Amino acid sequence: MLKKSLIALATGLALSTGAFAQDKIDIVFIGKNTGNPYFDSLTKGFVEACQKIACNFEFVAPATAEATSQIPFIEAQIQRGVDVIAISPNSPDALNQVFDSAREQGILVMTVNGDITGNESHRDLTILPTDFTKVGADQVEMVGSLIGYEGEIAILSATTEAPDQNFWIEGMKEALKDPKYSKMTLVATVYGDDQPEKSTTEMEALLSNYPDLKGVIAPTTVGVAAAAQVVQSRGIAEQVKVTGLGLPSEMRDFVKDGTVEAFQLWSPYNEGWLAAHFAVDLKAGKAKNEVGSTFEVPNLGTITINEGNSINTQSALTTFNAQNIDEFDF
Amino acid sequence: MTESAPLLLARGVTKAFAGVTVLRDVDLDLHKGEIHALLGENGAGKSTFAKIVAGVHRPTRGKLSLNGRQVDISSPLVAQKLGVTLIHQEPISFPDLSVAENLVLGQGEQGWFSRVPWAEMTREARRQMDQLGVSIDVTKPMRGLSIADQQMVEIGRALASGSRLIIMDEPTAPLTPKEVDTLFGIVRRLRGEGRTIIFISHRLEEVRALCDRVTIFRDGSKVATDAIENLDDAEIIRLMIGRPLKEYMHKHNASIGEVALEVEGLTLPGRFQDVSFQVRRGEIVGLGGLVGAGRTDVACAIFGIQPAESGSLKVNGKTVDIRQPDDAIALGLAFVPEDRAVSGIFRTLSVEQNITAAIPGRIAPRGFIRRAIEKLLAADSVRKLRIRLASVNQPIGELSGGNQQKAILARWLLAEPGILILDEPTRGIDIGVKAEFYDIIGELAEQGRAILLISSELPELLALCDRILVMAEGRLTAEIPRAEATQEKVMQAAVPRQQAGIAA
Amino acid sequence: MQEVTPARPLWHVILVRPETMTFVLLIAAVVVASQLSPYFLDISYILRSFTLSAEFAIVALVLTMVIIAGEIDLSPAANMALSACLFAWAQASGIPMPVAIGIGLLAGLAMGALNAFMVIALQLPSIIVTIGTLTLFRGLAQIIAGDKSIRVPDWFIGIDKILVFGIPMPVVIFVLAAFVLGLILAGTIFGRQIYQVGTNEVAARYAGIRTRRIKLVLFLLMGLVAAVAGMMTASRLGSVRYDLGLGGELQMVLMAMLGGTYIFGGRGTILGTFLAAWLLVVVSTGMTVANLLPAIQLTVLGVLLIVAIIATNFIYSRTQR
Amino acid sequence: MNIVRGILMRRETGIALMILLLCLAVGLYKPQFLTMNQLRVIMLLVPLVMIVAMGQMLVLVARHVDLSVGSMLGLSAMLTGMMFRDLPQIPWGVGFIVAIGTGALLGLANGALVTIFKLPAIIVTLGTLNLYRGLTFIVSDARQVDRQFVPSAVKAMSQTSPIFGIPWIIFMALGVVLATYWFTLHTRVGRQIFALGSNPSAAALRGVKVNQITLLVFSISGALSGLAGIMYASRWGFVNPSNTGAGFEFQVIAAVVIGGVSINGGVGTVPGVMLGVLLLGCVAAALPLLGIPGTAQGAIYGAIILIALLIDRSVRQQGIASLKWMRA
Repeated sequence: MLKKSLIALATGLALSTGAFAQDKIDIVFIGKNTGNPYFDSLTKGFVEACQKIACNFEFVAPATAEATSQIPFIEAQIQRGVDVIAISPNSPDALNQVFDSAREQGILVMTVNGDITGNESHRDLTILPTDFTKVGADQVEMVGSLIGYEGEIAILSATTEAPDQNFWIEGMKEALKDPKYSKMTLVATVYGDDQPEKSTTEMEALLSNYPDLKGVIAPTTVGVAAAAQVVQSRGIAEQVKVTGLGLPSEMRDFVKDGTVEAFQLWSPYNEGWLAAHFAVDLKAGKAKNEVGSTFEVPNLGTITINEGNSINTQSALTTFNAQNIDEFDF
Repeated sequence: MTESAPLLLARGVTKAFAGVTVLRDVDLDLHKGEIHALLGENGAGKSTFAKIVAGVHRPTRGKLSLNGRQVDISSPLVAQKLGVTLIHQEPISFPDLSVAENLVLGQGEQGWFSRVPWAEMTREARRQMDQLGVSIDVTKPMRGLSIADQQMVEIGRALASGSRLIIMDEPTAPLTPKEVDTLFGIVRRLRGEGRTIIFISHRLEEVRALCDRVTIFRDGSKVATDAIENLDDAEIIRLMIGRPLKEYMHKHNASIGEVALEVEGLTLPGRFQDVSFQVRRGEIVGLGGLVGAGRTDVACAIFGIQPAESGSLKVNGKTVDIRQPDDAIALGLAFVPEDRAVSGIFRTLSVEQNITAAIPGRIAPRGFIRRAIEKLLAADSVRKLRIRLASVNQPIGELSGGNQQKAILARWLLAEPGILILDEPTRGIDIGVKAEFYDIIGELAEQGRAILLISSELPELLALCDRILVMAEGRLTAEIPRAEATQEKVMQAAVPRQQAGIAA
Repeated sequence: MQEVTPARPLWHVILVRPETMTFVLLIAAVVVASQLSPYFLDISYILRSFTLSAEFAIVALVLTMVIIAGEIDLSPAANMALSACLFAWAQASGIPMPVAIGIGLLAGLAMGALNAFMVIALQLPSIIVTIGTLTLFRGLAQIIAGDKSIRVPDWFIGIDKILVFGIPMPVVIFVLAAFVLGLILAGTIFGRQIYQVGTNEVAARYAGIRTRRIKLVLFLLMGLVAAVAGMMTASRLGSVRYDLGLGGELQMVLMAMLGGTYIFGGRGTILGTFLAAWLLVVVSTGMTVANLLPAIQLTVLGVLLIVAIIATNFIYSRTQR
Repeated sequence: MNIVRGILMRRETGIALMILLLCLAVGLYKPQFLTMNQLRVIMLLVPLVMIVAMGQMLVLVARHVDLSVGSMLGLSAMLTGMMFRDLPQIPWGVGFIVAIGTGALLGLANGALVTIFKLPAIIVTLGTLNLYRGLTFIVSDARQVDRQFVPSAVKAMSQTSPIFGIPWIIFMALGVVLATYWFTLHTRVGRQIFALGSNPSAAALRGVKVNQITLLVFSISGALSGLAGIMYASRWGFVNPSNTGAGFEFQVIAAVVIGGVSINGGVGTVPGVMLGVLLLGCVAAALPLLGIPGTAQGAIYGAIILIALLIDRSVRQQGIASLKWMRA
């Protein structure tokens, strides 16, 4: 017994005498829900950053992505007295109150990978994977290049009220006004609620309702996989081109068998990496949370804080295709 | 009748439930090819004995031998394998399965996944039904068959499993006379095939018409076994009752007053029709008849549990409309129901709560329960009715049947009813407690209450009542003043006549 | 010849009951939770955490009464969502606030009445009926609100920020509700009759108790209280979405079961559910603040439910034959 | 008496008629609903529900209910998927053994809790619904098994087969339906399930081994959920700890109840359940085609359950207090 506690004491001393241990800040990332493969990669970014710089990191997430399920987790982190809460919010407004109490305790609240649109005043900063204003145009260009800039296209989205999705869809509609795309018509926007079953039936209905459909944009990881699967199962990869935002790990098969030629995404890893670095720099006084100020992040270079206290990890989407997909392990 | 080696030999069979002995040292021999009646009052032990033979209960002590071999009938399944089948009054069946399946289920010991031979099964079932001389479509589900037909299926099942001993527990009670005739014909034929039938009934004339020998039970013991022709009715009744009625039943002399309850043309289609009678203060009116004649239905209608569709009720001369039991209670009615466990007690609740259940207004004047008042009322009742218990806070389920019944009676006496309906108040109660009940009922009448007593026990009716009403097939068939009442008269009115249906 | 079963000794009556089990578990949970995380043992934190479950806990009190009466209602969480959605939708479309609140409460009552109608008038089993209405109510909420969240006015927000002697308002309401309902169940004739109906409905009817009316009142109360709880949730969150209170029925049933309410009716107390609500909050808060996987929480809740019923059945079979 | 049989007949023809009417109505408005392609969509939509519904039917006939089917499906699928991922050299056929075996064991556990502790199935399976889901998270470390790890042979089963290119999973569902049909009508134990549900106390008196049969029906329900689990992996190509099988119980119970299985036990037919599943499949396929938002689906399922209950009541006219049903 005594021996054990001595060892514990010794290891404790060893740890605390390590470099700057007392300055380490505590970061917690709260995902939308557990079992969501997207966050595996994002979390890895945090973990690897904290192995290099002065932070302790933990990942928690509720079992379901229901609006209020994150509240107890935020309350618990407040109680634990962490320094930074990074969160992918499940609701644009249900978390306002609890965010406020966290910030009252001096906790830095960052939304990561999605913002609380319309309630920005309740968080300190948001870290977005890419410049959301460009996503719509990029996706339209992608599908255009696949279908030869001619024919009917449709959008398979997540839920009707998902703010990011709707922002991108607006961007797509805006981009389609470009004369370059004048021969392309957007015939429908449908919603699969980010459920594989529903996304599949919606995709099937699209194909039935619009027999001349040439391309489908599914800017959601669940939707793009479901759409690809429908196309694969019907054997119509030549007629209907599916693209969108997807995870390489989920899309690898479809790219390899030719069902999907190309799709896009950003690097979730970099979101975590960047979030951790910003938090540590801010607490160390090396960065300021002010619009226009800049700071340096290894591997990513100089990062600028944009309008509305938001940071983008990369300026444009990464395109994945048969040539490069094996280079990505998320 | 040929004397042969006995089929069944019972020696010293004894059964106790929770320390109460209900069957004591019964010796009985049953011959092959005889119809043997078991007679006795309710609770005399005849059904318990039958259930032991059929493997439903296991004897506490005693031995059974079948065909000279000692057997341990540990379950109905074992009984069936030994060739013993019990046919219940309301046959236990599977309403959703076909007649044919009901016939074969539980027979044979094939593997779980062995095939069900539908064609063969149906053919066999048809053959059996034909043999019994009944026409039932064996592919139809049991649900919807008449009770008589269901009994036939049960008998068919007994035959199919090769039963040598068939026990029928009051099979005729729910049957029409015509169906009874059919049943008797079949039973006689079974006897002709060398099978033995135990016939339990309380109808002497049926026993006389059908049976070869009788065994009479009283208070858990066998008192006699003899050929039916050696006993006359009076002797049988004497043996069943064991002592003169007067010994424990006496009619108190209450003064009979105004009409308290008047029933006029009460009708509930399918249950009872055009029932009219009066009960006066201080009067005990008996309501006799066979089980299923509609007596309980009439009581339920008066009390508002299932109101009648037409007819009128007058309480103390005023026409009333009773839609709910609490309407009835407000008018000073009380109803002690027949089946204590189902419709009387709150098993897990305290005796106190059980006693005060019908008088919410008195124990809780403003909605809040006054514990002191409640305790006082309960304790008072316990003392008055001599309810034996350890504490009024005990769950009532821990009390003996008689004391539970007293508690239910206490519940209603607290409501201070002017009119009391008692439905089989002494069923399943020890003989000693029964006598107490008779005293109580007499006292209640003396206090000027009107009492309607429903009972299947003729001696009880004859001894206690000022008048006896008799029902048969939902109609009132007789009203007999005390002076003229005899068992025969009551029974005559109670047995349904074939023409009764036509006359209507 | 007549044997009298001896009464149980007083200590036995007082101690051998499911509430004791709940209380012991509560103490144990507090001890374990404070071992799991040094941050746990802080009254204001526990109170704040309780606030998050307070709405369910309030409904669970009424559910306890429904179960004691021999029925069950699995729809209140969906009822909370639908009535809150109706309320929020009404006020968002310009209907004056008091009217909107009235609409929400009326909707709750109507949902209770629908359950009551199917169970009492049509004699359908409440468990299946309320599984159906649970799906229906939440589905209707989804139709009304889509999946956008509807904001409520600022002055309506923050019921959990109102402190009474340092205790958040929802907790105060829960404690008061427990007190009032406990008094009704244990001290009034209405409460007494709930037990009697649940113990033996037929006998209750024969004893002149209006069994249908009691059940009707309970289902209506359930609907009304669920609507109130839905609005409390709306005030706490500041917005309403169709998934408000999703899965809450399990927590409510769990609170009732853990508190020793007998699933077949006739037995149970408000005190038990009161203790169980705290137990549940301590268990889940303890695990959350220790950053345990939510998976473990699901598992623990499932195990707790089964263990609670087994233990309750065992205790009742020992004490009341 | 021809009545009961007649009504049962009407029940199945009734559902068939409803399907027909629905298809015609939708087809009039959207002719593409009546194409081979759409048939394929529906046929690919229903197999999982169909298989699980067969098990649920047996459980309901025996007077119980199994709410944990979705979680059993999820856990079986997860274990199978993890085996595919972590032990890629194992032949894919083993996946079926693992999935069905896991499901059967989980179902057996449900049955054991019900029989040993005499607990109501509805509460037990409400508990295991959460318990099994939690276990799924724990064993998987809350991580999804991705598409690339599911053997292509398994995935191909949802796409094609040598027989007219009709996907294998449709044949599997058909096989389970036929097997259940044969099992319920032509085996002794199958009939005993009906006897047990029809009158439990009489069943015990007639030598029906009540406990064993209860264990059996729950195990079958579990095993079929397990089979549906690996089919989920085949159909969707991945297994997710939180999504896979979540909420499945409502679809299954809705389908079974509308298929004419009585919640009071003893009554139910395989063709009825099959039609019930098909009806729900048609509704699910028709909604997006008509442009009705998916959000309406929940309300429609709820309404369907309630309507089926009303039909059930008017067919049987049995005033059974709710808890009697649970107590049995």
